[in-house]
Amino acid sequence: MRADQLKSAIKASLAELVAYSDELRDLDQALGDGDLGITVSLGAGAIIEALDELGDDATPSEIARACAKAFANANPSTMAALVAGGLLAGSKAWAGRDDVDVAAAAEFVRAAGENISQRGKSQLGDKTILDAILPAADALAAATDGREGLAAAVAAAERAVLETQNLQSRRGRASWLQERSIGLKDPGATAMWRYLQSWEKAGVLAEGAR
Amino acid sequence: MRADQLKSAIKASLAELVAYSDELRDLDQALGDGDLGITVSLGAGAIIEALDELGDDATPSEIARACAKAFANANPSTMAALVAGGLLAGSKAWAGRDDVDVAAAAEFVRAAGENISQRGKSQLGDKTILDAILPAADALAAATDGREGLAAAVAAAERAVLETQNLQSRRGRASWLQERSIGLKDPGATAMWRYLQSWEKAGVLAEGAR
Amino acid sequence: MKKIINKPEQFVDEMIEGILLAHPDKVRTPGDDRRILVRADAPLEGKVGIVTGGGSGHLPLFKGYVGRGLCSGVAIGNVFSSPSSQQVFEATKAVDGGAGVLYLYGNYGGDVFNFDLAADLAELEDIPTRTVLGRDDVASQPKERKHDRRGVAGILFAYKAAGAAAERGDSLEEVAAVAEDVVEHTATMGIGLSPTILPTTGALSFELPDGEMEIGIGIHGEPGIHRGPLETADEITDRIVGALTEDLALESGDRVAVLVNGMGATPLEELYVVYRRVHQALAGQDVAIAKSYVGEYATSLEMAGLSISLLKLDDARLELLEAPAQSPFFQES
Amino acid sequence: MKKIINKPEQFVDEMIEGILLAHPDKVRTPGDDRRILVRADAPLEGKVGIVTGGGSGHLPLFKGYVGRGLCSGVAIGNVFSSPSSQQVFEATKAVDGGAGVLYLYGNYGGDVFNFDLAADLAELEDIPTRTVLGRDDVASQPKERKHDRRGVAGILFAYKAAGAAAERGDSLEEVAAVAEDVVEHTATMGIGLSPTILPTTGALSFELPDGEMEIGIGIHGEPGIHRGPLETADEITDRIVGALTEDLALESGDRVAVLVNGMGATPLEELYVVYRRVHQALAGQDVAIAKSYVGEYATSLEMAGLSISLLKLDDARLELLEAPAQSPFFQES
Ligand SMILES: Nc1ncnc2c1ncn2[C@@H]1O[C@H](COP(=O)(O)OP(=O)(O)O)[C@@H](O)[C@H]1O
Ligand SMILES: Nc1ncnc2c1ncn2[C@@H]1O[C@H](COP(=O)(O)OP(=O)(O)O)[C@@H](O)[C@H]1O
Ligand SMILES: [Mg+2]
Ligand SMILES: [Mg+2]
Ligand SMILES: [Mg+2]
Ligand SMILES: [Mg+2]
Repeated sequence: MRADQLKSAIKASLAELVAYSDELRDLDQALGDGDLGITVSLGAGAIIEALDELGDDATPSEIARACAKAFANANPSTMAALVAGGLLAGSKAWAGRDDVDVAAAAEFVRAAGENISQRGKSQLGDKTILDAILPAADALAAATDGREGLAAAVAAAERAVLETQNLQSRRGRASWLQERSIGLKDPGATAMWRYLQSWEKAGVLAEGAR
Repeated sequence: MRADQLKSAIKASLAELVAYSDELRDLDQALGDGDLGITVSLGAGAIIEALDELGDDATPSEIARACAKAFANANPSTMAALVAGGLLAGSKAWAGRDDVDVAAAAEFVRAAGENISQRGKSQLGDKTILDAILPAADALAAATDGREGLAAAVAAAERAVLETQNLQSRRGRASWLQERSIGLKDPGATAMWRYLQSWEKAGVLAEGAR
Repeated sequence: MKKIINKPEQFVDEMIEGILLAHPDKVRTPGDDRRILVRADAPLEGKVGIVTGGGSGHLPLFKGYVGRGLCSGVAIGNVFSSPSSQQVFEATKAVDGGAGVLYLYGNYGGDVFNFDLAADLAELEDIPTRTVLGRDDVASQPKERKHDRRGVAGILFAYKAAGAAAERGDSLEEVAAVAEDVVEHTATMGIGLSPTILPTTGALSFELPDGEMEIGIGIHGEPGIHRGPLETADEITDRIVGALTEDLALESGDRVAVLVNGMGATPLEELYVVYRRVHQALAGQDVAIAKSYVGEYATSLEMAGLSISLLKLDDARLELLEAPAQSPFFQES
Repeated sequence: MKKIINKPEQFVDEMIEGILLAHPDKVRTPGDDRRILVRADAPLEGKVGIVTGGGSGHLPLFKGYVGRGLCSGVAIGNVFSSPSSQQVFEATKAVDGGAGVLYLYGNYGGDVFNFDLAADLAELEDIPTRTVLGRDDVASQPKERKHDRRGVAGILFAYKAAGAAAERGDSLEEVAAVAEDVVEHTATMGIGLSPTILPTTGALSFELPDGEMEIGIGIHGEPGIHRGPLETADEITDRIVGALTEDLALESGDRVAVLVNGMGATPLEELYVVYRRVHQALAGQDVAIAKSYVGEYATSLEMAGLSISLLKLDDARLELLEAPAQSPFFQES
């Protein structure tokens, strides 16, 4: 996928993502403060706007960096800062690239996950977005084809999200609920899952895309 | 009635008055802030205590002055200040007396009423304690015998109290209710009526007392 | 009853005890009665004393305004009840520095009768007194009956100005004139959104259906002039500022002091939202704000609501507002 | 929703506009973004800047502590939400006087991640930063996990001390050490009686049956350590003071600073009733109060409740607390 294709694909997928913002708001209302829906919808809008303003010659790394900046400022929050930091880390992993494939995507998601884990002092099983990111990175890494990789990542993230229902939140606002957090899906993890689904829905990966 | 008899009579009547404090509280709750019950019960107690401490040689005027002081400080409020001022005015009217009769009582009540009217900038019909005081003073003035005078004063005060139900409060906290004050008895006027009744109940006037 | 208290009957005394423990260098009780507080340095020889007082439940009113450049003493009643004449009289004696004492408090029956009785007692001891009543609540009476209006938050301006006048050595007549002049040029209107719970009885100070507001409400929950569905901050502010500017007959080019006062439960954030609109509304009439106060200056326990007060300024009034003052609850430097 | 506001989405910006209109001589916005406020005289050449920040809804926290002898700047988030890293970074640039910038704010995930990102941005522009987190809420974590505690009202002590250190010209390392030292010796516990209503959603910050209290509640309504029937002021105070003195390991002869802080709807009267008991309880352990604050210093909109904070004092800490300071919301002189 070339840089310009990447840009269109991100925009198309974010347009899909917005449809999930009510779900994310409700999940975050139950476990936190309910702003995740707004963070995601304002964040998506801000990224789309930023990408529109980006020159045609922007590299994949520059595109990711623009996404990071836009998302960080759209609706300041935990998710805004962690995801923005993750996108920045991913953009560094893409330095020098002109196009990206499923292996590059795996690299990107892994770098983002590691950055979030480090900044958030969070680990797999803490019931955070990380629980969806790391399995998705694994699934992408195991794939050779873009579509197949995406499908595997969506499936892995979905499993992870369902699994968070059995977990107690150990990070962020949700952790204040202690045992009462058990039984509910983690909003951040759900956001990651829904974002991967949005790529599928947008149908932006050409058949056989690597 | 000699000074020592007056002292006992006041104490006995105040002991009766306390039984009305719940009624007064409820009336003041409806039209004001509900503290009149406390003002009357604490005030009665304070007067009884003050009279107990008063020397046996106290004149009627000194007795009235002691009542004023005790009532003023027991539970500070409109009623405490107005009644205390009225009692002081009454005590002045009794200056030089060694004993009191129904004419003296009329004089006392009239002086008290005038003082309250002046201090309170209130007039007959403003739906205040004055509405009961002035008719009671008139009734006492028209009588030649203590018991008869008291009975007439009680009856006059009762009529006045019932009449206040048709009036709108023009003074004090109750006036804030404006038209909504119509239909309710004035608490202060009721207190005056109940106090006169307490003299009857205590049975402190000897047959044929002047 | 969502109150952090002990026995309701002890509420006022325990609160005063807390104030005395927290500010021993600033206020003291002159005698045995804790219901009387005076400036730690009272009496000030040769200076006019200022005694205020009223019911509890309005902190920082009244006791909060005892200090340098403010009142000299206060007599403290039970919640929403007047102090006794004896207490006012004791405060009077404790602050009299030989130049007489001004009684400056809000126009409420119980307070008036007790202060008047105290004035009689003071006269017997040759302490001259003058009385000026805060009566700034424009919703409590129409302009024709201005003198019967209740006193609410706007008395802050009178405290500040009279206190400064007393501090600079004005005579009793002069201090009283300053207070009267400020009261004359002060107008306040409040809005209530939820009632106060009286600690002793647990009764509500007034009833208001959810989602309604009462404009013109008094500081004890006295009924106002308009009850209706809750409006926006801007609509409410425009209503109130409109009424106040009309009452004070403000004209283009005038200067005012503004007090946006929280009644208790309303967050400071909302007071600033309202202040912003007051500024805009006055600017629209070419009236300048030369001095502003935003915060809780006269409360009604946990009532939700606020009031806006305006003082029409001239140079003399502004100078007095800007003079230094210091109490545990109020500072100007 | 008993709120005097306009569009909920405009609430924070209108409030800031009000602050800027009311205090133009004390605070300003360095650029176009109203969510950043700095001291009117920032940057101070050669002096360490202090940037704080966090969600709105806590006035006077955080923006109220920007001023002389306090913080230099603040980045302001939505109600109970963090500011962005960009806003923190803008504040950093605006207050940097060449001696570096201390980030001093409460330990909440969203804030931490955004301030950390801002620190990265500052590093790119060669502005050295240090971070000290307020983490005084003893109910949020046991002593073994002290470093994960949330920050609440006790951050006032750290602002005051670090601000005084910066004002006297301490280096970044020194100012950070002062702040860390004060945080280390501060402990707070709160009690909540009624929730906050979030302006945007109308949702309650927590649920509490009538007549119940939650001891250890957080500043956004985070659950505490004990829920039960409402107790008396003295019982509540004894519980909290007991927990705090144990946490700080106070001993006979120690000195402390005390902050009795109202959360919003609780009347000032009740805070003084509680202060009185704090004084008694500490006196009973032979612990002296060398400095006290009673009032609203860190609120949670219209939540009913209060918190008590203790800072264990030594001469150095006390001196810094007593140094002059001035903001629109806080004065020490
Ligand atoms: N320390 C952390 N590390 C990783 N993810 C976290 C952490 N804390 C919170 N999260 C994620 O952030 C999500 C909530 O994001 P958001 O609503 O923006 O938080 P807030 O409103 O508290 O700022 C959670 O569902 C969780 O997935
Ligand atoms: N100006 C006045 N003149 C005469 N009587 C008055 C006046 N104002 C109030 N009262 C009387 O006082 C009564 C209420 O007394 P009280 O409960 O002590 O008042 P408050 O609680 O308002 O101080 C009223 O029922 C009325 O009879
Ligand atoms: Mg959230
Ligand atoms: Mg009454
Ligand atoms: Mg009363
Ligand atoms: Mg949030």
